[in-house]
This record gives sequence, C-alpha cells and structure tokens, in this order.
Amino acid sequence: MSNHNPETERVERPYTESSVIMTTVRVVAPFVFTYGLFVMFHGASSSGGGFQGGAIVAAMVLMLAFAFGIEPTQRWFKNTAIVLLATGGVLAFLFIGVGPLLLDGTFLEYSAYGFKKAPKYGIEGVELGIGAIVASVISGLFFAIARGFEYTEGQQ
Amino acid sequence: MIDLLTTKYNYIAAILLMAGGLYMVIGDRNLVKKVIGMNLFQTGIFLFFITTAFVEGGEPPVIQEGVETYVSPLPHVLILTAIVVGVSLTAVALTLIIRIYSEYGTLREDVITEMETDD
Amino acid sequence: MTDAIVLAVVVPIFGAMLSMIAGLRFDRSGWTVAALTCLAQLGTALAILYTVVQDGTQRYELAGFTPPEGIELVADGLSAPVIVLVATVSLAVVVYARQAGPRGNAFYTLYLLLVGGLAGVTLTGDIFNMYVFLEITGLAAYALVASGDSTESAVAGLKYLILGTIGASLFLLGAGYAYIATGTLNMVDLSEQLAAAGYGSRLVLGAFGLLVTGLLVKVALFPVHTWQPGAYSNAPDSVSVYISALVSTVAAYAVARVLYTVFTPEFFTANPIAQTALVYAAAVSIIAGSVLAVLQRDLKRMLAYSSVSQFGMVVAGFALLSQSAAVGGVIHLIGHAVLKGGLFAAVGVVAAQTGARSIDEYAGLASRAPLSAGLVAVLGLSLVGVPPSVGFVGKFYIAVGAVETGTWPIAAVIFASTVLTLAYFARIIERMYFAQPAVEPSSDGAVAVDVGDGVSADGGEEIHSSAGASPEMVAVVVVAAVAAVTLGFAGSAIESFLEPTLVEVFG
Amino acid sequence: MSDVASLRPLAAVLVSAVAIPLIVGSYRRQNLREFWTILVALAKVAIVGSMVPGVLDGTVYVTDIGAYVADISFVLRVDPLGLLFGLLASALWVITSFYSIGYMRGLSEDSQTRYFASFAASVSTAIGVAFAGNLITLFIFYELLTVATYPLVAHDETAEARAAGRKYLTYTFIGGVAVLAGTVLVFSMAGTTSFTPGGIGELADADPALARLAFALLAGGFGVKAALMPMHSWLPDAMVAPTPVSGLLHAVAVVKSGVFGIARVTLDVFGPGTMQDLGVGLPLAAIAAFTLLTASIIALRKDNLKRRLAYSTISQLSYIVLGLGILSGEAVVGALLHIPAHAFMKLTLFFCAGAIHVETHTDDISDMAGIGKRMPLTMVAFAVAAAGMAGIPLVAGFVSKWYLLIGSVSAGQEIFAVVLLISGMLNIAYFWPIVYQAFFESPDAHDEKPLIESPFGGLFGSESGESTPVDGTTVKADGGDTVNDDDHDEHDDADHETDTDVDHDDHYHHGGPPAGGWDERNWHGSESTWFMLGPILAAATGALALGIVPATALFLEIVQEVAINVGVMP
Repeated sequence: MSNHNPETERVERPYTESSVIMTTVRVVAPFVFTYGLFVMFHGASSSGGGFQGGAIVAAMVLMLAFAFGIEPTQRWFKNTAIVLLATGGVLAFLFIGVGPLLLDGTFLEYSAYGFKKAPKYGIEGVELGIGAIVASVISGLFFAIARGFEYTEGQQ
Repeated sequence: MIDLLTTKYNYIAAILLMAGGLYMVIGDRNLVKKVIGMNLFQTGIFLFFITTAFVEGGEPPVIQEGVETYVSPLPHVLILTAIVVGVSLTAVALTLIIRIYSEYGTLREDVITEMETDD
Repeated sequence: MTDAIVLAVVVPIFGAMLSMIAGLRFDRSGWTVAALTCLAQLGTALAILYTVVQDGTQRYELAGFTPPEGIELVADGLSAPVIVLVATVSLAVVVYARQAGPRGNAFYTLYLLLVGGLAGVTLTGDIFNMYVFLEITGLAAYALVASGDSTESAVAGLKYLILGTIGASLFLLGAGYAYIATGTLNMVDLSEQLAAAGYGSRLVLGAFGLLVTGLLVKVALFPVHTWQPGAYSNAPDSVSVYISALVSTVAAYAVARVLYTVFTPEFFTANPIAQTALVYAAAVSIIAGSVLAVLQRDLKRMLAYSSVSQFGMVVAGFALLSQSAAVGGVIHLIGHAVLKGGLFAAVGVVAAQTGARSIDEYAGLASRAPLSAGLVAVLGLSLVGVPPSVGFVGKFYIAVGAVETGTWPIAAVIFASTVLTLAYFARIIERMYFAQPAVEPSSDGAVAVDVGDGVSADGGEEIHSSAGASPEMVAVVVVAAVAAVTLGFAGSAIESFLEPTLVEVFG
Repeated sequence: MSDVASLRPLAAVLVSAVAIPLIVGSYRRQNLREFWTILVALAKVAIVGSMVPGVLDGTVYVTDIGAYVADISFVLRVDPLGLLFGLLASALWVITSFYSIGYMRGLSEDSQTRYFASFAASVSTAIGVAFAGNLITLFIFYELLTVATYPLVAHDETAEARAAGRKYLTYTFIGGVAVLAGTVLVFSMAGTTSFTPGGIGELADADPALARLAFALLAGGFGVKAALMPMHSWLPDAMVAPTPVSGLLHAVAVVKSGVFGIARVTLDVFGPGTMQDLGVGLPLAAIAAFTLLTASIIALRKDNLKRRLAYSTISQLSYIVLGLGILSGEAVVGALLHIPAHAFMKLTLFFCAGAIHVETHTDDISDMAGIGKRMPLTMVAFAVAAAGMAGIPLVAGFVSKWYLLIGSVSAGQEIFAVVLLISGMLNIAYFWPIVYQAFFESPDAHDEKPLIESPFGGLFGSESGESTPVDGTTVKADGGDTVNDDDHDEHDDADHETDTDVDHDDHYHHGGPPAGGWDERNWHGSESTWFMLGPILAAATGALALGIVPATALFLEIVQEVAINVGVMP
C-alpha cells in the first residue's frame, strides 16, 4: 500500500483498525495454524496432506494481513522467511526422497530407512515440506500482488 | 435429451466450462479476462476428471469399517496437483499482466499490438 | 547406476533451491550454483547413457511402488540421448549466459527449474507425471521469456503462457480420456490396456487426438505455432538459445513417446487416418514455416519460423512409423537442437559484437566479425542440410523412411525442404559475405542503422559494449558448429544405439 | 581388380583442405599464401599421380572411414573412372593456380585470400567427387563443391555477381535435392549405393517405373551441373566470376563433376545392361543432342567472349552425355576421353580470354580484330584449342569425337552421328571468326559479322528476346563492354547501373583497341606475364598431346580400362 501513486484513479481507502476483527483474529489464528499442521500430518493416514494444510496455514497469514494490515504482516513474515520456507520445503522433500538412495533403496522408498513406521514418518515429513512450500508460496504471491506495480513513464 | 441432461450433466457442465473458457481466451481482448478464461477452461477439465472418479454408491476414499466401494482416489490426487499447477500459472500470468499494464497502461490486447507495431 | 535416473531430475531442482537460498546472502552466486548443478547433471546423464548402452533399458520405480500403480522413470534408447542433449545444452547455455545473461539469482533459479522439468519430461514413464513436468517446464519457460528487458517480452511471455496452458490442458484432458478408457496412467501399461480397450474406441481416439494436439502446441507446429516466434525473438539471448534448443525439442520427444510407447504402431494400423493427418500436418508445417521465415527481417524471428519448419520435419519423421524415419527424427531432433541453439547463440554474439540484429544489418558482417560470420554460415549450411553435417543425416534417414513407406508427397516435401531452407539462409550468407553494409558502423563498433523496427529496446543496451561478446560465448558457438559437423558422422552410431528400442516398437 | 586399403585417396582429398587454414592464416603475406597454394597443388598431383600405375594394373585404392548413414560407408575408392577425373582435376589445378596468381595480381582483385581458400576447397571437394566410392559419398562432396564454389561465383560482390551466385546456388541445390532423392530411391531399391562397374545387380530386378524415376532424378540432378538444357542458364550467368574461376567451373571442377556424376550413374550404378532394359539411354542421348545443337547455335550469337565460351561448354558437355547415353563401347570411350580433352581445350580458351581481359580489358569479340598482333602467343594457343573444339585432327577434340562418331554409328544410331557432324561445323562457325579476325584483320578494317550484329533470322531477337536490339552498350561489372546481346534477362538495366556505381571502378574502362590500333608485341612473352602465359601454353600443349599421341598420354589408357571394367568393351 505504501508505494501507491496518488495519480491513480482508484479511490484510496485508508486502512482502519477494528478492535473486533483484530481480537477475533488474534484468538483464531493459533487454532487455524494448528489445524493446518493437523491436516498436513494426516496426509499419511487419512484425507489431508501438504497442499490442503499449506493452504490453511497460508489462509492464516492472509487473515493476519487483513486484520493488522499488509505492511506490518510483511514486516513480521519477511521475504527472506518466505524464500527460506519454500526452498526449505523443497529441500526437505528432496533430502527425504534421496535418503533411501544412500541406503540402497530407491527414491522416496521410506522403508529403506529401516526404523519402525518409517513410511509413515517419511510421508509426514514430505507432507510437512509440501505444506511449507504451499503456505509460503501462497503468502508470497499474496504479498507480491498486494504490492501492485510501479508506474513507469509513457503511462497513458 | 432429457436423459442426457439428467445422467451426463457433469460432462455437459465440464464442456460448457471448457467451451466458455476457450471462447474467452480466443475472443476476449482483455488480458485479464483471457486469463480468467484460461482458468475456466482448466476448471472444466478438473471437473471432468473428478467426476469420472465417481463410482455408483461409492464412499470417499478413506478406509473405513464396513465400506466395500470407494470412489477412485487417483483422479483427486492428480487434480490436486493440476490445481496447484493452475494456481502457479495464474500467478505467473497475473505477474506478467501487472508488468504489461505498467508498461503499456492498457490491458487490451489489440491496443498493445498496435503500440508494438508503432514503435 | 540406475539411481542416476532420478538424480538427473532431482539435481537441477535441488540446484534451483540452492540458488534461491544462496541468493538471500550473495548477489552473484547464481552462476556458480547453476554451473556446478549443470555439471553434476551432465554427469548423471552420461551415467544414464552408459548404463543404457551396457544393460539396455532401465526402469526406475519411485518409492518402491511397482508400476502401474507406482510412478516410474524410464531410460531407454529414446530418452537416453535426449537427456544427454538436455544436460549438455544446459551446461553450454550456463557458460554462455555468464556474459550474455540475465544475471540475477532469480534467473538461475528459474533456469535450473526448467532444466529439471525438461529432464523430468524426458525420463518419466507416466503420462500424468509427464503433464506435471511439462507444466513445470512451461512455467519456468514463460517466466524466463518474460524476463527480458524489452516491453514486448512480457507480452510474448503471456501469449506463450496462455497458448502453452491450453496445450497442456488438452494434454491433460487426453490423459483423462486415456485414464477413463483404461484406468491406468503408466505408459507401458497404457499401451496394453489401450489395445485391450480397442483402438477403434472413441475414447481412445479422443485420447490420441487430445494428447497429440496438446503436445503439438508445445512443439509449435503450424498453425498452432503463434506463440513461438514472439517468445523466441523477444526473450533475452541466453533464454532464446535455451528454449529454441530444448523446449520444443523435448515436447517433440514427448510426441515420439506418445506415438511409440503409448499408442504403438498397431494403433495406426487400425486408424490410418490418424497417421495421415499427423504426417500431412507436419508437411504443411515444413512448407509454411519456411515461407514465413523467408518473410522475416529480424534474424531471431526468422530462426524462430525456421524452427516451425524443422519441427515439421521431426514430427514427420516420427509419424512416418518406419524405423529409418524414426532414427532420422531422433537425429534431426538432436541436430536441430545443436544447430538452432548454436545459431541463436551466434546471433547473440553478433549482436554483442556489432549490434546487428536484422538481416539487413548483417550486410558485410564477414569483414566486421569474420569468425561469427563463418560460424553462422557453417551452422546455417548445416541446417540447410549440406552434408556431411548433422542436418543432412537426419533428413536423409527421414527421406529413406518416406520412400520405404511409399509416402511420396511427404518424400517430395522433405527433399524440397533443403531448397526451402536455403531460401532463407542463402540471403544471410550472401549479405554477410558479398554485400557492403548500408551504413558504415561507427568506430566504437556500434551500428547506427535505422532499418525499420530492427533494433528494439534491448538492442540499445547492447550497443554500449563493443567487446560485449566474451570468449566463452564465442566458444559455445564454436562448439556448436564443431558438433554440427562431427555429429554428422555419428549417424550410424546413433542408429545402432536406437535400434534395440525401435525394434521393440516396430517389431 | 583388387582392393587395397590405402590412405592415399584420403590424403589426396584432404591435402588441399589442409591448405585452407594455411592460406587464411597467411592472409597478410601474399607470397607465402600463394606458396601454399602451389605447394599443395603439386603435392596433390603427386599423390594422385602415384596411384596411376597401380590403378592401371587393376588395383583399386580404398579408404574406408566407416559407416556414415544407414550402414552406408563413407568410402573413397580410386578406380580407373575416379582416377580419370581426379588426375585431370589435380593436374589442371596446378596450371590454374599459377594462372590465378597472375590474373588476380594483374587485376589487383579484392578478397584474394577468400578466393584462394575457396579455390583450394573446391579442388578438395572435386577430388572427393572423383574418388567417392558410393552415391552418398559422392553426394556429400557434390554438395560441398557447390558450397565451396559459391564464393568464387559471387566473388565480385556486385549486384550482378550476387544474382549469379544466387542463381548458381538455387540451380545446383535443386539439382542436389534431385540427386539425393535419386540416391534414396536407389538405396531403398538396391539396399546399397556402392559403385559397381557394370551396374548394381539389384537394380536390374527392381520396379522399372521406380528405377526409371531414380535414373531421371540422378541424371537430372547431375545434369544441372552438367548444364544440360533446360537447366543450363546458371552457367552463362556465372561468367561474372573471375576468369580462372570460369576455367575451374567449366573445365575442371563443377561442370565436370556433373558430367562425372552422370558417368557414375550410367556406368557404375545402373550399368549399360540395366539402362538398355529400362530404355533410359535414348532419352538421355536425345536431350544431350538437343542441348548440343541449341547451345552451339546460341553461341554463334554471343559477342562477349566468355559467354560464347560458356555456351560452347554447354554444347561440348553434351558430347560427353551423348556418348554415355549411346552406351556402345566406342561411344563410352569417346565420351570419357572428351572429359580431359575438353578440359584442356576449354581451360586454354578461358585462360586466353582472361589474359586478354587482364592485358587489354577487352571482353567482346567485336573489339578483338587484329588482337593477334598484340597477343600473338595467346591467340595461337587460342587457335589451337579452338581447332580442337571443332574436332580438327591433331588436337585432343578430334580423338574423342572420332570415337564418339564410330560409337554412334556402330550402335546403329546414325542420327547422333549427324548431330555430331553438324555441331562440329557450328563449332567452326563460332570459333573461326575469332581466330581469323585476330590475325588477319585490324580494328579499322574488318568484315561485318551479320550473324551477331543483325537480328537473328531478320526477325527475332536471340534466345533472350531482348526488345531493344541495339541501345548502345551497357557496362559490365568486370570492366568490359557488352552489347545488349547477353541473356541475363532477369537483371534489368538498373542493376547494371548500380554495379558500376558501387565498386570496381578501379578497372572500369572501356575495352577494345586503343586509338591507333593494337601495338605489336614480340613472340617472347612480352604480351603478358609468364604467370599467365605459362599456364596457357601448358594447357594448350596438353590439348595437343592428347591429340597427337593419345595412346601415350595416359588418359586414353585409363578410359579404355574403364570401358573394359563396365563391360562395354571386350
């Protein structure tokens, strides 16, 4: 919102704080986050998974942004954090997947890890990774689109 | 005809979505609407895919006690992936549109083409 | 060594993430990461090739699930050469981009993602997986095309995105049809189940039509090529080199996969019309692409239309369903990648050296930039099909296939394509060597040419650096030119390498 | 015949290719650059010559580089037929190299380095054409020859030269496509493309319609370079090239590679027997006979010396094709013998034309009255070669034409004998005036030449149908005048005007005798440099040797060997 050009014809609606919304969000947010994690972890054994869970977590970020303003939220959830979370998710997926190769298994063959319930933990790890990717990418896209664009010359 | 409408309505819906989407992509000059059309088109395909997974009398594909028939889980998984892909595509498309708008100041394809040839 | 198959896909994606993370701390780390990643990937690709040469086709089951339930990666005679091609070109373009580049870490992240996507399309044995990788490829390619500085590049990227998505969606729909008809998505399993479902079945026919049409959009065959000239010519030079060399190439490889592995020649025996339609579409593309290329004034656009024509040839080679033609298709696929990538690289070098981008500006280039002019000439003549270069070998095999199968009109078009290609390349060669520049270049190497719309916004940027072409950029073009000739002598080797796989297909 | 693996064929091809980087590398030092050219030319002729005794004893030298495409080897074989062309090309390259140096320096041409490099490449590929062991290898070198000679044709960098280059590329590449198509057909029918003296056996059993198509494609494709009508028109246009190039194109490499290709196709691919069965010899001979007469008649009307020689070439090449079409033993011998015979004679003629151009900037025959005084040795050589062209005994042309005549009569095709005789007379008709006016007339007193100067038949233009018979002279890029008699119909006059504006004004002046007539030069070579005179005399001597002592001049022996191998001679 900051680099909004006054020349635009769009009507400027300054952000107003609403204590009802802020309080509600403050209360709900941890539960939403937990629910997101729950959905991610459940990818291994029932319906659920990283995509859905990640989307829920991202929804929480969006909710915070709407309640407290996009700027403050972004200061809290920095671009660096988003990148680290996204790449970290992919890397987690890759490492968990490549791990069995070192143990004479094939890619993503969790049972090669050898410990009890290895496939379950393997899938959960991967789902967490995917959740991190989805959550961070959606938040990142949201921030990117919210940022809008800068006007250049030759504007009509 | 009625028979077709009542039994194959899912296909008809999918086809309508796809046709409408394709029409928007081809016919509409506005770039954002083109992207919306593209999304509609994809949605039609997703719908088509998902509805084919339905098995008469099937339950959701989560293993439960006392359930024999499940609907096919595979299309859901696949379409989930496809939806993610679609979201990413839309995001990239919107990013590009933002850039185009900031450079040309318009979203109309014909105007942009005109400006490009004028340069 | 079969782990190399999965590593060939995983390594570039890993590299992409690394480049992104490193980008948070170090501004210029992208190139190093990309170079190392591509080097590693080349290693895996060579390992794949070696294993296939030694032990034949390799199948790799992911997560220990056996196909058709599990997803598998396949390295056979068809995919092994393509993965080596992908790895080699990727490394070469990274070298090229060091100086020519977009330089940001974002560029290299997208680039490595694209490499991973291409490797995935090449190696996958599952049709839905192929869709996913096609879309990864597409996504990265759209973004890369749009990463150019010029205003047109964003428009070209969006156009590419919309058409590419439609193509991929058609492919997905086709996969859906095939899934409904058979209940499987594994390619080998599909081929059996499709046969069981009956080749006359409308579902199967629909699946064929949608899958192939979707892929042909990505290959950019006439008349669904419209995204391609803009994308090739408005992208930054390094990106042009890469996507012209690989993106359509891998899509054309996917066509071969779908034709040979999924539908098998028996499908075409049952439905001759399908083959006829495909072959004639390819023939039309050969002619139309050449005609459009002749009309162009901008060199990159001309090369782009030339690809429309050349891919017509490749698809014709695959669709003729004769073993010779298929060998020719693969050789031309590889050859065209080397030649067209080399040509785009050469165009970038010339632009960096002299600022020339339109055909008119190439007048007298031989005296200004003799080495570059020579390289353009060698690569161009190879594309025309002057023996013993690789351009000739592919054409020869395809022609033999056309004659063997008795498809005379196609044979005529293929033979004529030499002259069609000559029609647009002779102009350049003549201008470079036997014409005087219309406007003398000023002393600092920049060219003050006022020819039409030749120099676009990004052309202006190049002008300031007369020594803009680094030795490694030139070296990449030299390697391409040398490869164009030496690969010409590899025809028989490639043929014998492909033989086991193709014998399986054609019986 | 026994095959011997040897690297000599490969060495013969590569030796001049090796010279290219040397020539390009020493572009700053003219003398060194020319030294490389000469050195390599001599090395090449030595290598080729070293194989002559072996080949005559029935040895075939083979370099097999391995499978190239579809199990077809990339193979070089020096058999008698290949040796015939290879020996000719390498021997004449030596002569042409010396001459080129004299010519290029005499005119201080631009881009000499490119010229000499392309020249070396052309000869390298021509030797490749000669030694190719199968159709694919032949095709490779055939196409490379096109590419290598293109810079020579377009050398002048004028609009006219570029147009000629374009035309040359277009014609020869279309021809190349036809050759490739024919090759693929042969390969798919016979499963091999290796040259087999007497023909590939499998072709005899193949589908006759396809076999005829293959023959038509191959003969037509090679026919483009052999300038068979109606595919000849690139050749006169290519006359804008420097004269040594014309010599190379006409006498040594390009057109001869086309003719040689036809010889390979008739003798070693299809073979006389199969050709008889397919009935393709007669049409080929008929086309050749038509070309032969028509080109001779057109030549009569050409006032530009090089163009007249060009049409003469078109006509003479058809002698060779005619002999190959007739297919009787003597006809084949005559045809093949005409390859070197014509090469020596035509090279002499072109060198003379070039020498005249360098020394006096005269290109038109009508300006050459009395030039024998100015350039006595040159014109004597010219007279000798011209006599040979017409088939006067004691010069090379007589021997080959004699064989051709006997061959056509003994094959029962007397009509072709009649054609040959008529053509002989036409040859005299278009060469004799040149010789006559050179020695026995003077610029201010010479006879009318109604055949050239009046409208043809009183009504029509010449074959190009120009609408304005005499509208003064337009100026050619290479400095001479040309009356409007040239047949480059596709270049309009605007082209010519821009030519002269652009460049080459360094030697742009009107040719013809200086005021006061030609000055007289002595007979010791003061008329020109020995760089040019030497090659002229050498080539003329070669033509005489072939005519006076054909039996010991090597080529007849080789030709007879070929004829025995393919089975048309006992």
